Amino acid sequence: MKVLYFASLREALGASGEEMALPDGVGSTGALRDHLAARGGAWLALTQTKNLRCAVNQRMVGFDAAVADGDEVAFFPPVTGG
Amino acid sequence: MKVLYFASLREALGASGEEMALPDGVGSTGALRDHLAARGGAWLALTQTKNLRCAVNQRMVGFDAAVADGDEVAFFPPVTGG
Amino acid sequence: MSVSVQQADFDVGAEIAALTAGDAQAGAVASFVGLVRSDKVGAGGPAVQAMTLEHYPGMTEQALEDIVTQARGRWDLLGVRVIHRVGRLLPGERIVFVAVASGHRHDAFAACEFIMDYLKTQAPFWKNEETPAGGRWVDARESDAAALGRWRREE
Amino acid sequence: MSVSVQQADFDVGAEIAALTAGDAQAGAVASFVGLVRSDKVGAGGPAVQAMTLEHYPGMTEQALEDIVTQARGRWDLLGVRVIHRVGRLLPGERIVFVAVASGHRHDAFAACEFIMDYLKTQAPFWKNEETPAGGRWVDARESDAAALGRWRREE
Repeated sequence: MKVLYFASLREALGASGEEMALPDGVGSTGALRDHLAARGGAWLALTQTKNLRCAVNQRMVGFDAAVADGDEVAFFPPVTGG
Repeated sequence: MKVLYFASLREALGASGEEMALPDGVGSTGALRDHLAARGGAWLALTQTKNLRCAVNQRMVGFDAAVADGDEVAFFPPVTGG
Repeated sequence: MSVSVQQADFDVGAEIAALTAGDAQAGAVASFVGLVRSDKVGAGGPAVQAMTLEHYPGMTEQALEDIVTQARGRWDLLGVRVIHRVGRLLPGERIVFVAVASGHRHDAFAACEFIMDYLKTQAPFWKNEETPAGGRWVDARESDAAALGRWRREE
Repeated sequence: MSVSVQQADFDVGAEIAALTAGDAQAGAVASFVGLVRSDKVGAGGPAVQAMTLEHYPGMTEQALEDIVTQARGRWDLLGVRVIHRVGRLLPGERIVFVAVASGHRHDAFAACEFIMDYLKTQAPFWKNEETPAGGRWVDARESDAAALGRWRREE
Protein backbone atom coordinates (compact mmCIF):
# COMPACT_ATOMS: atom_id res chain seq x y z
CA MET A 1 0.00 0.00 0.00
CA LYS A 2 0.94 3.64 -0.38
CA VAL A 3 0.86 6.06 2.56
CA LEU A 4 1.07 9.82 1.96
CA TYR A 5 1.73 12.78 4.27
CA PHE A 6 0.95 16.42 3.53
CA ALA A 7 1.70 19.95 4.71
CA SER A 8 2.87 20.39 8.32
CA LEU A 9 2.72 16.63 8.88
CA ARG A 10 4.96 16.03 5.85
CA GLU A 11 7.42 18.57 7.24
CA ALA A 12 7.34 17.03 10.73
CA LEU A 13 7.94 13.53 9.36
CA GLY A 14 10.49 14.63 6.81
CA ALA A 15 8.73 12.39 4.30
CA SER A 16 5.97 12.87 1.74
CA GLY A 17 5.04 9.19 1.73
CA GLU A 18 6.16 5.60 1.63
CA GLU A 19 5.33 2.24 0.10
CA MET A 20 4.62 -0.43 2.69
CA ALA A 21 2.82 -3.72 3.18
CA LEU A 22 -0.33 -3.51 5.28
CA PRO A 23 0.97 -4.31 8.80
CA ASP A 24 -0.42 -7.39 10.54
CA GLY A 25 -3.47 -6.63 12.66
CA VAL A 26 -4.08 -3.21 11.04
CA GLY A 27 -7.58 -2.96 9.55
CA SER A 28 -8.53 0.71 9.90
CA THR A 29 -7.10 4.15 9.24
CA GLY A 30 -6.94 4.72 13.00
CA ALA A 31 -4.99 1.50 13.57
CA LEU A 32 -2.58 2.44 10.76
CA ARG A 33 -2.04 5.89 12.30
CA ASP A 34 -1.30 4.30 15.70
CA HIS A 35 1.01 1.71 14.11
CA LEU A 36 3.05 4.47 12.42
CA ALA A 37 3.11 6.67 15.54
CA ALA A 38 4.51 3.69 17.49
CA ARG A 39 7.75 4.20 15.53
CA GLY A 40 8.30 7.04 18.01
CA GLY A 41 10.32 10.24 17.55
CA ALA A 42 9.01 12.43 14.72
CA TRP A 43 6.29 9.84 14.04
CA LEU A 44 4.48 10.90 17.19
CA ALA A 45 3.27 13.83 15.06
CA LEU A 46 0.64 11.40 13.74
CA THR A 47 -1.06 11.29 17.11
CA GLN A 48 -0.10 14.81 18.20
CA THR A 49 -1.37 16.78 15.18
CA LYS A 50 -4.55 18.56 16.21
CA ASN A 51 -7.60 17.36 14.25
CA LEU A 52 -5.57 15.05 12.00
CA ARG A 53 -7.51 14.05 8.87
CA CYS A 54 -7.17 11.01 6.65
CA ALA A 55 -8.24 9.78 3.22
CA VAL A 56 -8.45 6.33 1.66
CA ASN A 57 -8.14 6.13 -2.10
CA GLN A 58 -8.47 9.93 -2.32
CA ARG A 59 -11.73 10.21 -0.34
CA MET A 60 -11.75 11.84 3.09
CA VAL A 61 -12.86 9.29 5.70
CA GLY A 62 -12.90 8.84 9.48
CA PHE A 63 -10.38 6.91 11.59
CA ASP A 64 -12.75 3.93 11.73
CA ALA A 65 -12.57 3.47 7.93
CA ALA A 66 -11.32 0.12 6.63
CA VAL A 67 -7.92 -0.11 4.92
CA ALA A 68 -6.71 -2.98 2.74
CA ASP A 69 -3.40 -3.74 1.08
CA GLY A 70 -3.21 -1.85 -2.19
CA ASP A 71 -5.07 1.17 -0.82
CA GLU A 72 -3.68 4.68 -1.00
CA VAL A 73 -3.96 6.17 2.49
CA ALA A 74 -3.16 9.79 3.27
CA PHE A 75 -2.75 11.63 6.57
CA PHE A 76 -2.83 15.41 6.80
CA PRO A 77 -3.77 18.37 9.00
CA PRO A 78 -7.12 20.16 8.47
CA VAL A 79 -7.26 21.70 5.01
CA THR A 80 -6.81 25.45 4.54
CA GLY A 81 -7.42 26.15 0.87
CA GLY A 82 -9.80 28.59 -0.73
CA MET B 1 -44.82 71.12 -8.13
CA LYS B 2 -43.70 68.45 -10.58
CA VAL B 3 -45.52 65.12 -10.91
CA LEU B 4 -43.90 62.21 -12.81
CA TYR B 5 -45.27 58.93 -14.17
CA PHE B 6 -43.22 55.89 -15.15
CA ALA B 7 -43.42 52.62 -17.05
CA SER B 8 -46.90 51.07 -17.54
CA LEU B 9 -48.51 54.01 -15.70
CA ARG B 10 -46.78 56.48 -18.05
CA GLU B 11 -48.10 54.50 -21.01
CA ALA B 12 -51.64 54.31 -19.57
CA LEU B 13 -51.72 58.06 -18.90
CA GLY B 14 -50.00 58.96 -22.16
CA ALA B 15 -47.86 61.39 -20.17
CA SER B 16 -44.49 61.22 -18.46
CA GLY B 17 -45.28 64.06 -16.09
CA GLU B 18 -46.69 67.52 -15.60
CA GLU B 19 -46.09 70.79 -13.77
CA MET B 20 -48.96 71.74 -11.50
CA ALA B 21 -49.80 73.79 -8.45
CA LEU B 22 -50.50 71.77 -5.31
CA PRO B 23 -54.30 71.38 -5.42
CA ASP B 24 -56.32 72.84 -2.55
CA GLY B 25 -56.87 70.37 0.25
CA VAL B 26 -54.18 67.95 -0.97
CA GLY B 27 -51.55 67.31 1.72
CA SER B 28 -50.40 63.73 1.11
CA THR B 29 -49.25 61.50 -1.73
CA GLY B 30 -52.47 59.48 -1.33
CA ALA B 31 -54.63 62.59 -1.61
CA LEU B 32 -52.71 63.71 -4.70
CA ARG B 33 -53.20 60.28 -6.31
CA ASP B 34 -56.95 60.46 -5.61
CA HIS B 35 -57.15 64.03 -6.89
CA LEU B 36 -55.51 63.01 -10.18
CA ALA B 37 -57.63 59.87 -10.51
CA ALA B 38 -60.75 62.02 -10.12
CA ARG B 39 -59.99 63.43 -13.59
CA GLY B 40 -61.52 60.12 -14.77
CA GLY B 41 -60.82 58.18 -17.98
CA ALA B 42 -57.18 57.09 -18.31
CA TRP B 43 -56.41 58.76 -14.97
CA LEU B 44 -58.27 55.97 -13.17
CA ALA B 45 -55.05 53.99 -13.76
CA LEU B 46 -53.70 55.81 -10.69
CA THR B 47 -56.14 53.97 -8.44
CA GLN B 48 -56.32 50.80 -10.55
CA THR B 49 -52.59 49.99 -10.86
CA LYS B 50 -51.83 47.06 -8.59
CA ASN B 51 -49.43 47.96 -5.78
CA LEU B 52 -48.86 51.51 -7.07
CA ARG B 53 -45.74 53.07 -5.58
CA CYS B 54 -44.82 56.71 -5.05
CA ALA B 55 -41.78 58.85 -4.29
CA VAL B 56 -41.41 62.39 -2.96
CA ASN B 57 -38.23 64.23 -3.94
CA GLN B 58 -36.75 60.96 -5.27
CA ARG B 59 -37.27 58.91 -2.10
CA MET B 60 -39.80 56.09 -2.08
CA VAL B 61 -42.53 56.81 0.50
CA GLY B 62 -46.00 55.61 1.49
CA PHE B 63 -49.33 57.15 0.51
CA ASP B 64 -49.54 58.92 3.87
CA ALA B 65 -46.39 60.94 3.14
CA ALA B 66 -46.70 64.73 3.16
CA VAL B 67 -46.46 66.70 -0.10
CA ALA B 68 -45.86 70.43 -0.41
CA ASP B 69 -45.77 72.80 -3.36
CA GLY B 70 -42.32 72.61 -4.98
CA ASP B 71 -41.98 68.89 -4.31
CA GLU B 72 -41.21 66.38 -7.05
CA VAL B 73 -43.76 63.57 -6.72
CA ALA B 74 -43.60 60.39 -8.78
CA PHE B 75 -46.11 57.58 -9.24
CA PHE B 76 -45.10 54.21 -10.71
CA PRO B 77 -45.81 50.47 -10.67
CA PRO B 78 -43.62 48.14 -8.56
CA VAL B 79 -40.03 48.22 -9.78
CA THR B 80 -38.62 45.35 -11.86
CA GLY B 81 -34.91 46.09 -12.35
CA GLY B 82 -31.92 43.91 -11.60
CA MET C 1 -17.51 55.99 -8.07
CA SER C 2 -19.31 53.03 -6.57
CA VAL C 3 -22.61 53.34 -8.47
CA SER C 4 -23.19 53.75 -12.22
CA VAL C 5 -26.39 53.83 -14.26
CA GLN C 6 -25.49 53.64 -17.93
CA GLN C 7 -26.47 52.40 -21.39
CA ALA C 8 -23.01 50.99 -22.08
CA ASP C 9 -21.81 47.50 -21.26
CA PHE C 10 -18.97 47.05 -18.76
CA ASP C 11 -15.90 44.85 -18.22
CA VAL C 12 -16.70 42.40 -15.40
CA GLY C 13 -13.12 41.20 -14.94
CA ALA C 14 -11.70 44.72 -14.81
CA GLU C 15 -14.37 45.87 -12.35
CA ILE C 16 -13.71 42.95 -10.00
CA ALA C 17 -9.95 43.48 -10.18
CA ALA C 18 -10.23 47.24 -9.60
CA LEU C 19 -12.23 46.66 -6.42
CA THR C 20 -9.27 45.13 -4.57
CA ALA C 21 -6.30 46.70 -6.37
CA GLY C 22 -3.62 47.57 -3.82
CA ASP C 23 -5.74 46.60 -0.80
CA ALA C 24 -3.72 44.22 1.39
CA GLN C 25 -6.77 43.37 3.51
CA ALA C 26 -8.98 42.27 0.62
CA GLY C 27 -9.30 38.51 0.72
CA ALA C 28 -12.71 38.05 -0.87
CA VAL C 29 -14.80 39.45 -3.71
CA ALA C 30 -18.36 38.21 -4.20
CA SER C 31 -20.07 39.38 -7.35
CA PHE C 32 -23.25 39.02 -9.33
CA VAL C 33 -24.13 39.47 -12.99
CA GLY C 34 -27.77 39.60 -14.11
CA LEU C 35 -28.48 38.84 -17.78
CA VAL C 36 -31.39 39.27 -20.19
CA ARG C 37 -33.10 35.89 -20.52
CA SER C 38 -34.86 35.10 -23.76
CA ASP C 39 -37.21 32.42 -22.39
CA LYS C 40 -39.21 34.58 -20.06
CA VAL C 41 -42.70 34.51 -21.51
CA GLY C 42 -44.62 31.50 -20.06
CA ALA C 43 -44.83 28.00 -21.57
CA GLY C 44 -45.58 28.10 -25.27
CA GLY C 45 -45.49 31.88 -25.27
CA PRO C 46 -43.36 34.06 -27.51
CA ALA C 47 -39.62 34.39 -26.89
CA VAL C 48 -38.26 37.70 -25.69
CA GLN C 49 -36.47 39.46 -28.55
CA ALA C 50 -35.21 42.42 -26.56
CA MET C 51 -35.76 44.25 -23.30
CA THR C 52 -35.90 47.97 -22.60
CA LEU C 53 -34.96 49.22 -19.17
CA GLU C 54 -36.71 52.43 -18.15
CA HIS C 55 -35.58 54.25 -15.01
CA TYR C 56 -36.15 57.40 -12.97
CA PRO C 57 -33.05 59.51 -13.58
CA GLY C 58 -31.73 61.11 -10.41
CA MET C 59 -33.70 58.90 -8.07
CA THR C 60 -32.04 55.77 -9.47
CA GLU C 61 -28.53 56.75 -8.48
CA GLN C 62 -29.71 57.96 -5.07
CA ALA C 63 -31.60 54.72 -4.38
CA LEU C 64 -28.54 52.65 -5.32
CA GLU C 65 -26.25 54.79 -3.15
CA ASP C 66 -28.69 54.36 -0.23
CA ILE C 67 -28.61 50.58 -0.67
CA VAL C 68 -24.80 50.55 -0.72
CA THR C 69 -24.73 52.72 2.42
CA GLN C 70 -27.05 50.28 4.19
CA ALA C 71 -24.83 47.36 3.22
CA ARG C 72 -21.71 49.15 4.48
CA GLY C 73 -23.49 49.73 7.78
CA ARG C 74 -24.28 46.05 8.23
CA TRP C 75 -21.04 44.40 7.13
CA ASP C 76 -17.33 45.18 7.18
CA LEU C 77 -16.74 45.97 3.50
CA LEU C 78 -13.66 47.23 1.67
CA GLY C 79 -15.26 48.10 -1.65
CA VAL C 80 -18.62 48.01 -3.42
CA ARG C 81 -19.43 48.47 -7.10
CA VAL C 82 -22.92 48.59 -8.62
CA ILE C 83 -23.58 49.02 -12.36
CA HIS C 84 -27.08 48.95 -13.83
CA ARG C 85 -27.69 49.36 -17.53
CA VAL C 86 -30.68 51.19 -19.04
CA GLY C 87 -32.11 51.36 -22.55
CA ARG C 88 -32.58 48.52 -25.03
CA LEU C 89 -30.75 45.23 -24.38
CA LEU C 90 -30.69 41.94 -26.27
CA PRO C 91 -30.97 38.41 -24.85
CA GLY C 92 -27.71 37.35 -23.19
CA GLU C 93 -26.63 40.92 -22.54
CA ARG C 94 -25.62 42.00 -19.04
CA ILE C 95 -28.19 44.10 -17.16
CA VAL C 96 -26.76 44.50 -13.68
CA PHE C 97 -23.47 43.96 -11.86
CA VAL C 98 -22.81 44.03 -8.12
CA ALA C 99 -19.41 43.28 -6.59
CA VAL C 100 -18.39 43.49 -2.95
CA ALA C 101 -14.87 43.19 -1.53
CA SER C 102 -14.25 42.27 2.07
CA GLY C 103 -11.67 40.65 4.30
CA HIS C 104 -13.72 37.49 4.55
CA ARG C 105 -16.11 35.70 2.25
CA HIS C 106 -19.25 35.64 4.37
CA ASP C 107 -19.46 39.43 4.60
CA ALA C 108 -18.85 39.67 0.85
CA PHE C 109 -21.52 37.10 -0.06
CA ALA C 110 -24.12 38.47 2.36
CA ALA C 111 -23.65 42.08 1.30
CA CYS C 112 -23.74 41.20 -2.41
CA GLU C 113 -27.01 39.29 -2.06
CA PHE C 114 -28.47 42.01 0.21
CA ILE C 115 -27.69 44.69 -2.40
CA MET C 116 -29.32 42.63 -5.16
CA ASP C 117 -32.42 41.94 -3.04
CA TYR C 118 -32.82 45.62 -2.18
CA LEU C 119 -32.10 46.76 -5.73
CA LYS C 120 -34.81 44.43 -7.04
CA THR C 121 -37.50 46.07 -4.91
CA GLN C 122 -36.21 49.58 -4.12
CA ALA C 123 -34.41 50.93 -7.19
CA PRO C 124 -36.67 52.60 -9.80
CA PHE C 125 -36.07 50.47 -12.89
CA TRP C 126 -38.79 48.91 -15.05
CA LYS C 127 -38.39 46.23 -17.71
CA ASN C 128 -40.38 46.15 -20.93
CA GLU C 129 -40.00 42.99 -23.00
CA GLU C 130 -40.30 42.96 -26.78
CA THR C 131 -41.91 39.81 -28.16
CA PRO C 132 -43.34 38.96 -31.60
CA ALA C 133 -46.75 39.62 -29.95
CA GLY C 134 -45.72 43.13 -28.85
CA GLY C 135 -44.26 44.79 -25.79
CA ARG C 136 -45.15 43.84 -22.24
CA TRP C 137 -44.15 45.25 -18.88
CA VAL C 138 -42.55 42.69 -16.62
CA ASP C 139 -44.54 42.05 -13.44
CA ALA C 140 -42.89 42.42 -10.06
CA ARG C 141 -42.21 39.06 -8.45
CA GLU C 142 -43.65 38.12 -5.06
CA SER C 143 -40.42 36.24 -4.37
CA ASP C 144 -38.46 39.50 -4.55
CA ALA C 145 -40.55 41.05 -1.79
CA ALA C 146 -40.11 37.86 0.23
CA ALA C 147 -36.33 38.00 -0.23
CA LEU C 148 -36.31 41.48 1.24
CA GLY C 149 -38.27 40.29 4.27
CA ARG C 150 -35.44 37.96 5.16
CA TRP C 151 -33.01 40.87 5.69
CA ARG C 152 -35.57 42.87 7.64
CA ARG C 153 -36.16 40.01 10.08
CA GLU C 154 -32.41 39.84 10.68
CA GLU C 155 -32.16 43.52 11.57
CA MET D 1 -14.31 21.30 -17.85
CA SER D 2 -15.89 22.59 -14.67
CA VAL D 3 -12.95 22.12 -12.26
CA SER D 4 -9.29 23.17 -12.70
CA VAL D 5 -6.34 22.98 -10.32
CA GLN D 6 -3.47 24.95 -11.78
CA GLN D 7 -0.46 27.15 -11.10
CA ALA D 8 -1.50 29.70 -13.71
CA ASP D 9 -3.72 32.70 -13.14
CA PHE D 10 -7.06 32.94 -14.95
CA ASP D 11 -9.30 35.53 -16.62
CA VAL D 12 -12.26 36.20 -14.30
CA GLY D 13 -14.30 38.13 -16.88
CA ALA D 14 -13.82 35.50 -19.58
CA GLU D 15 -14.71 32.68 -17.20
CA ILE D 16 -17.92 34.39 -16.08
CA ALA D 17 -18.92 35.17 -19.67
CA ALA D 18 -18.17 31.63 -20.88
CA LEU D 19 -20.47 30.18 -18.22
CA THR D 20 -23.61 31.62 -19.81
CA ALA D 21 -22.58 31.94 -23.46
CA GLY D 22 -25.50 30.95 -25.68
CA ASP D 23 -27.74 29.86 -22.80
CA ALA D 24 -31.10 31.60 -23.11
CA GLN D 25 -32.17 30.48 -19.63
CA ALA D 26 -29.19 31.95 -17.80
CA GLY D 27 -30.35 35.01 -15.91
CA ALA D 28 -27.87 35.03 -13.04
CA VAL D 29 -24.19 34.38 -12.36
CA ALA D 30 -22.89 34.55 -8.81
CA SER D 31 -19.14 34.34 -8.41
CA PHE D 32 -16.39 34.51 -5.85
CA VAL D 33 -12.71 35.38 -6.02
CA GLY D 34 -10.38 34.63 -3.09
CA LEU D 35 -7.13 36.59 -2.90
CA VAL D 36 -3.84 36.35 -1.01
CA ARG D 37 -4.01 38.84 1.87
CA SER D 38 -0.77 40.35 3.09
CA ASP D 39 -1.96 41.31 6.56
CA LYS D 40 -2.70 37.87 7.89
CA VAL D 41 -0.20 37.47 10.71
CA GLY D 42 -1.75 38.86 13.96
CA ALA D 43 -1.48 42.42 15.28
CA GLY D 44 2.10 43.66 15.18
CA GLY D 45 3.23 40.44 13.52
CA PRO D 46 5.19 40.16 10.30
CA ALA D 47 3.48 40.78 6.98
CA VAL D 48 2.95 37.88 4.60
CA GLN D 49 5.40 38.13 1.69
CA ALA D 50 4.10 35.15 -0.26
CA MET D 51 1.97 32.07 0.13
CA THR D 52 2.56 28.56 -1.16
CA LEU D 53 -0.44 26.34 -1.80
CA GLU D 54 0.27 22.62 -1.40
CA HIS D 55 -2.34 20.10 -2.53
CA TYR D 56 -2.98 16.39 -2.91
CA PRO D 57 -2.87 15.79 -6.68
CA GLY D 58 -5.62 13.50 -7.85
CA MET D 59 -7.71 13.81 -4.72
CA THR D 60 -8.01 17.55 -5.15
CA GLU D 61 -9.82 17.38 -8.48
CA GLN D 62 -12.04 14.57 -7.24
CA ALA D 63 -12.98 16.47 -4.07
CA LEU D 64 -13.87 19.56 -6.09
CA GLU D 65 -15.93 17.53 -8.59
CA ASP D 66 -17.78 15.93 -5.65
CA ILE D 67 -18.59 19.35 -4.21
CA VAL D 68 -19.90 20.57 -7.58
CA THR D 69 -22.03 17.43 -7.92
CA GLN D 70 -23.52 18.03 -4.47
CA ALA D 71 -24.35 21.64 -5.41
CA ARG D 72 -26.00 20.53 -8.67
CA GLY D 73 -28.11 18.09 -6.65
CA ARG D 74 -29.37 20.81 -4.32
CA TRP D 75 -30.05 23.67 -6.72
CA ASP D 76 -31.16 24.14 -10.30
CA LEU D 77 -27.88 25.19 -11.92
CA LEU D 78 -26.95 25.84 -15.55
CA GLY D 79 -23.18 25.98 -15.17
CA VAL D 80 -20.46 25.77 -12.53
CA ARG D 81 -16.78 26.69 -12.75
CA VAL D 82 -14.17 26.15 -10.03
CA ILE D 83 -10.51 27.13 -10.39
CA HIS D 84 -7.98 26.74 -7.58
CA ARG D 85 -4.37 27.76 -7.95
CA VAL D 86 -1.45 25.91 -6.39
CA GLY D 87 2.22 26.80 -5.91
CA ARG D 88 3.71 30.11 -4.79
CA LEU D 89 1.49 33.20 -4.91
CA LEU D 90 2.12 36.84 -3.98
CA PRO D 91 -0.13 39.17 -1.97
CA GLY D 92 -3.07 40.38 -4.05
CA GLU D 93 -2.92 37.38 -6.39
CA ARG D 94 -6.06 35.32 -7.01
CA ILE D 95 -6.16 31.94 -5.24
CA VAL D 96 -9.61 30.58 -5.95
CA PHE D 97 -12.55 31.28 -8.27
CA VAL D 98 -16.06 29.85 -8.12
CA ALA D 99 -18.83 30.90 -10.49
CA VAL D 100 -22.36 29.51 -10.73
CA ALA D 101 -24.93 30.25 -13.45
CA SER D 102 -28.61 29.72 -12.86
CA GLY D 103 -32.00 30.94 -14.00
CA HIS D 104 -32.47 32.91 -10.80
CA ARG D 105 -30.17 34.68 -8.41
CA HIS D 106 -30.96 32.87 -5.18
CA ASP D 107 -29.89 29.48 -6.54
CA ALA D 108 -26.73 31.03 -7.95
CA PHE D 109 -25.79 32.78 -4.69
CA ALA D 110 -26.59 29.80 -2.47
CA ALA D 111 -24.69 27.30 -4.63
CA CYS D 112 -21.66 29.59 -4.94
CA GLU D 113 -21.42 30.06 -1.17
CA PHE D 114 -22.07 26.35 -0.56
CA ILE D 115 -19.21 25.39 -2.90
CA MET D 116 -16.83 27.80 -1.17
CA ASP D 117 -17.84 26.56 2.30
CA TYR D 118 -17.32 22.93 1.28
CA LEU D 119 -14.09 23.66 -0.56
CA LYS D 120 -12.68 25.38 2.55
CA THR D 121 -13.13 22.25 4.68
CA GLN D 122 -13.19 19.33 2.23
CA ALA D 123 -10.69 20.01 -0.55
CA PRO D 124 -7.08 19.00 0.20
CA PHE D 125 -5.20 22.30 -0.06
CA TRP D 126 -2.84 23.70 2.56
CA LYS D 127 -1.45 27.22 2.78
CA ASN D 128 2.07 28.02 3.93
CA GLU D 129 2.79 31.71 4.49
CA GLU D 130 6.24 33.22 4.00
CA THR D 131 7.06 36.00 6.46
CA PRO D 132 10.33 37.71 7.38
CA ALA D 133 10.27 35.41 10.46
CA GLY D 134 10.04 32.28 8.31
CA GLY D 135 7.32 30.02 6.93
CA ARG D 136 4.19 29.10 8.84
CA TRP D 137 1.32 26.78 8.05
CA VAL D 138 -2.06 28.52 8.16
CA ASP D 139 -4.35 27.12 10.84
CA ALA D 140 -7.80 25.88 9.93
CA ARG D 141 -10.51 28.30 11.07
CA GLU D 142 -13.29 27.22 13.43
CA SER D 143 -15.61 29.53 11.50
CA ASP D 144 -15.14 27.43 8.36
CA ALA D 145 -16.36 24.30 10.12
CA ALA D 146 -19.29 26.32 11.49
CA ALA D 147 -20.16 27.55 7.99
CA LEU D 148 -20.39 23.96 6.81
CA GLY D 149 -22.75 23.10 9.66
CA ARG D 150 -25.27 25.59 8.31
CA TRP D 151 -25.69 23.63 5.06
CA ARG D 152 -25.91 20.31 6.88
CA ARG D 153 -28.74 21.55 9.08
CA GLU D 154 -30.63 22.61 5.95
CA GLU D 155 -30.37 19.16 4.39
